[in-house]
Amino acid sequence: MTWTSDELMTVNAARALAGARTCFVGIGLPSAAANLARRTIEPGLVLIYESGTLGSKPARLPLSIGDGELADTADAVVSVPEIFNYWLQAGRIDVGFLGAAQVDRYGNINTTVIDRGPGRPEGRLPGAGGAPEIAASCGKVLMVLRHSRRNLVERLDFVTTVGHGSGPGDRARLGLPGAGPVAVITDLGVLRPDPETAELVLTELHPGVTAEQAREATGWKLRVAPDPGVTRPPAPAELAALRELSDRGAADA
Amino acid sequence: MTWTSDELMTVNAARALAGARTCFVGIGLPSAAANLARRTIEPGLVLIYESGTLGSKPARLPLSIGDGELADTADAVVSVPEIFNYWLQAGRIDVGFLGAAQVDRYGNINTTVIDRGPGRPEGRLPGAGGAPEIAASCGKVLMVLRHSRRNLVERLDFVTTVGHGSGPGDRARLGLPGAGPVAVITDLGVLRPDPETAELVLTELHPGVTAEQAREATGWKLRVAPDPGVTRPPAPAELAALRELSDRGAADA
Amino acid sequence: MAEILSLREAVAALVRPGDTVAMEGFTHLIPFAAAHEVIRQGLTDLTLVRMTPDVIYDQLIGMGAARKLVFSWGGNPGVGSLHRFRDAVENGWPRPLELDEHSHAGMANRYVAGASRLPFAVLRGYRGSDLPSRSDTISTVRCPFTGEELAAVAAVNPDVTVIHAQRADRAGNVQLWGLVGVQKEAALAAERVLVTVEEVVDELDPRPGAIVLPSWSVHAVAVAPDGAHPSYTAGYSVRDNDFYQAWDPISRDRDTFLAWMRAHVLEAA
Amino acid sequence: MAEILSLREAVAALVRPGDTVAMEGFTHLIPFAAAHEVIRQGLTDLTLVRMTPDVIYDQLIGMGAARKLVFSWGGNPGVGSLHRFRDAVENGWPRPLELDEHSHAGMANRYVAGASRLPFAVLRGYRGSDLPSRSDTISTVRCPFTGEELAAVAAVNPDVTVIHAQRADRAGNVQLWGLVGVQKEAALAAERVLVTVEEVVDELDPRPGAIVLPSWSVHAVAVAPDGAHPSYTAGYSVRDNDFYQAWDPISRDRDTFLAWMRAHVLEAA
Repeated sequence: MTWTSDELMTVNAARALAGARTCFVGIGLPSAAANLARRTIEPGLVLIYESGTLGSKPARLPLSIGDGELADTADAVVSVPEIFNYWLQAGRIDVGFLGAAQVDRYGNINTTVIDRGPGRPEGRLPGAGGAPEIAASCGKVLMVLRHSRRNLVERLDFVTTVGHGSGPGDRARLGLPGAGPVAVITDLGVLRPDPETAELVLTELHPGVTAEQAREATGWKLRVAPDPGVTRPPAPAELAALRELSDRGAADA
Repeated sequence: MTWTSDELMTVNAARALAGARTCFVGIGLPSAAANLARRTIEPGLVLIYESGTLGSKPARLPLSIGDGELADTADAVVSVPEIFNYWLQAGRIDVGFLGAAQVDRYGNINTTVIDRGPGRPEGRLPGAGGAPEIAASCGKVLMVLRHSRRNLVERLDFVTTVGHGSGPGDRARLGLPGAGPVAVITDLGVLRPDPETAELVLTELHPGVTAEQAREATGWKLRVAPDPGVTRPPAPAELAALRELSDRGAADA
Repeated sequence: MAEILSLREAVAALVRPGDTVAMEGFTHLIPFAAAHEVIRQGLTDLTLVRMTPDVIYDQLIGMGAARKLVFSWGGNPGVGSLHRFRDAVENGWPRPLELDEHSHAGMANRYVAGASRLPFAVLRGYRGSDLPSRSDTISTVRCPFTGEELAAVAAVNPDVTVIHAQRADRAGNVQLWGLVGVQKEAALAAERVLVTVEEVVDELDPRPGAIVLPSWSVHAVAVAPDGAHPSYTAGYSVRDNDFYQAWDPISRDRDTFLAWMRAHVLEAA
Repeated sequence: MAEILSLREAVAALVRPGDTVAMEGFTHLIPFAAAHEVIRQGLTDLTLVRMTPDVIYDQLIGMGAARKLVFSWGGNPGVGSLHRFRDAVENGWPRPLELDEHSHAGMANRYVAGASRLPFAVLRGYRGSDLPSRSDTISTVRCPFTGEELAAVAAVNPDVTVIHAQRADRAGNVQLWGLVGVQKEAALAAERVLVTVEEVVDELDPRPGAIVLPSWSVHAVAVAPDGAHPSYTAGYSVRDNDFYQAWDPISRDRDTFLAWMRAHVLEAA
């Protein structure tokens, strides 16, 4: 069986949800991963979308966080203020799963503007959405994004969402209750914060990927764990479940 | 046709709702008056109860503000925080209709504690309930209570709810958006604030009641308007509607 | 995830002496059966929180279970006084009762802050009232945009919240409808949540006006049919207004009250 | 009380040049038909408020109706960029667009404060983010009980809020269900409220998950069948995900965009 690098990424992102009970799901890659986890490693996983659904069980991948199926299959639908105040801010949610445009070595995120150099206007990104408070309040944060120097940068042009700030102790100083980013899953491997420095370190590579490739695709001087693991290849059941989800989504879109 | 003094009071309290579109209804005498108004002078009157009902249309007088019929007949049922924050505090409600244990000459209300003299413990009243914010935020306030020196007092033992404070300008100074009490309907007549001093003045007497009786039954030196009006006797339709409401309530209770 | 337990087990597991306990239900869905179990288990030194203490807290107070009451309106709705509450406050019988007293708007917002895990809530309230002079949980804040001074109320976060609902499914998801009062906020403000239900069903088919508390926000569900009586459960029962009126003479006298509680609560179950 | 008007009359009566306008609907129930009527009536200099500008504001911005945007996430959900929004921000075409940018939690709470007629709301948000440096409507307050510093966001009170709902009755009571988003708050925060509906019915039979806005909280109701397309109306239509994907190439080029708007909006209706 063969697979794409995006499939590798999504399968590993889903695996990262093992043991989670509740997940606040960003749209796009995180939604694919969380839905796959519910079909494979964590069938009881409660999916929470910022559109106000608690316990969505969609049969296909939603295009937007407000697709009707998310509401129709939910245990409860609440208002948007309620989802942010009573459920997210209150610290009830185990994992926040985010995508990102720019991430720095401390897992901070920019989804606001890109500096395109002197004399040129800033490039506009979509904005914050739910991310600042998801990353603040969930028990921990997972991120999934494609590995490139554009995405993993030396310095953010704008801090939309705090990961580990400028290092250990920053979250506590800022009063951010959750543990912050614990893993960044890319199409090349997995980065995790060093427990001492909070800097993202390459701890695992996907099968067939080299540490050199990962270093090349990272905007900062990427540290690699002494003996980086190799992620398990996608199991046939994982791939089948992912393709079924995606096909349904695609057929519908 | 004959009537009781309580019936006189309630019929006149209902009449005071002429022209109102929405009424935040206290339980007991105010609820009887507001329900009677909806059956007589103001059929479109929207009744709002602090239990969270907007547009209740009960067929009988509810014993409590949470009787099931208030919800079953409402246009909308909302949570208790919502009724206070989005509907009352937001200033959407024309009239707040309150009962009271103690009222002073400026229409301030005590429903908290009674001073029973030195060496004796305070007498306990039920407490504030919704009254402080109802009196603050509704467009205007009506009160209905039985006329006695115990109820209409020289000095409150405790200010639970502000009417006109210590006189003109006090509401503005305190930042109370509504106009405050515009009439106190009792079983002897009607008191209204003097536009100059905000002091409650007897402006109307019920048929057969004398100004002397009202003065006797008031704890402060009651001023009487130069030529106090006499309220219209209850019309047969008013009495019939009131008795039907009460009978249904009584039969059910 | 909610465990489905007997009422006795649920109270034993979730309520501890000295706890701050909110039993909510605004006239509707008042969890009387659970309160009676709390009395039978002899739990005491409780701080009781409830917007409207109602007969349910009159009973707990009269039995000496409470050391403090946090509330906003303490009458027998449509009937008159709560005599056990008054006796405790005025005469310290059977023990003194400390009070923290608010308006409804203030209490509702204290629960909202609690459910949101914020330390306080803001409202335009208490202006000119003497209430703030008697409470440590009412203060002020100034709007950083307009300069307006507003009331601040401290969040309430009970150790346990107890509510009654129409039903739960076997996974412990809870559904309630009708007047939903402040129950969602009270439940989400608490460390532990106990829900008594009329019944456990296979599936919670959607109902107009219903709210659902997911199983993972609830700690125990116990079946207690008619568990809100003399309050009521929309769709299952009507408010027993006769009982509320009968409570007035029962509760007026200490011995009559104690005899009634012995016969109907302590020796029942 | 809500008047039942044609969409043309309703927009003419309630929306004025220079107004602050919120058209809400979180992915579901987005009031596209009303936005198109706003464009046809040539209303301009608007301050547009919306958590997710979505294609609806991409169209208004591209047609030059807006001078300012207040928002929290400006993408085409699941597809990519909003090209007209980007072109306005990056290149000032067809006119410069001022921004006031928040997180979703902040925007949701700004509406809550607006609906409550409080000047601000409190949340635990924006900590460590650069967002407050670009906004006058984000500040801090200190809890008077615990000393904790929290974020404060200014209330948003639109001149007009426009929402789409499933239906209204003849008295103008409005009923909506499914994802209810922030519509109640947006409506109650506004001076004037316009609701487009799929249909007017004799009676609003209760529906699971439905909220009702009483007639006296709404100013005009206009019938606009499929008025949320390409968004959707639960019970009446499904989201036109194909359209959202097709919007990407349509909106990428200024002339293609203008031609599309001419054909489908200006010359339609």
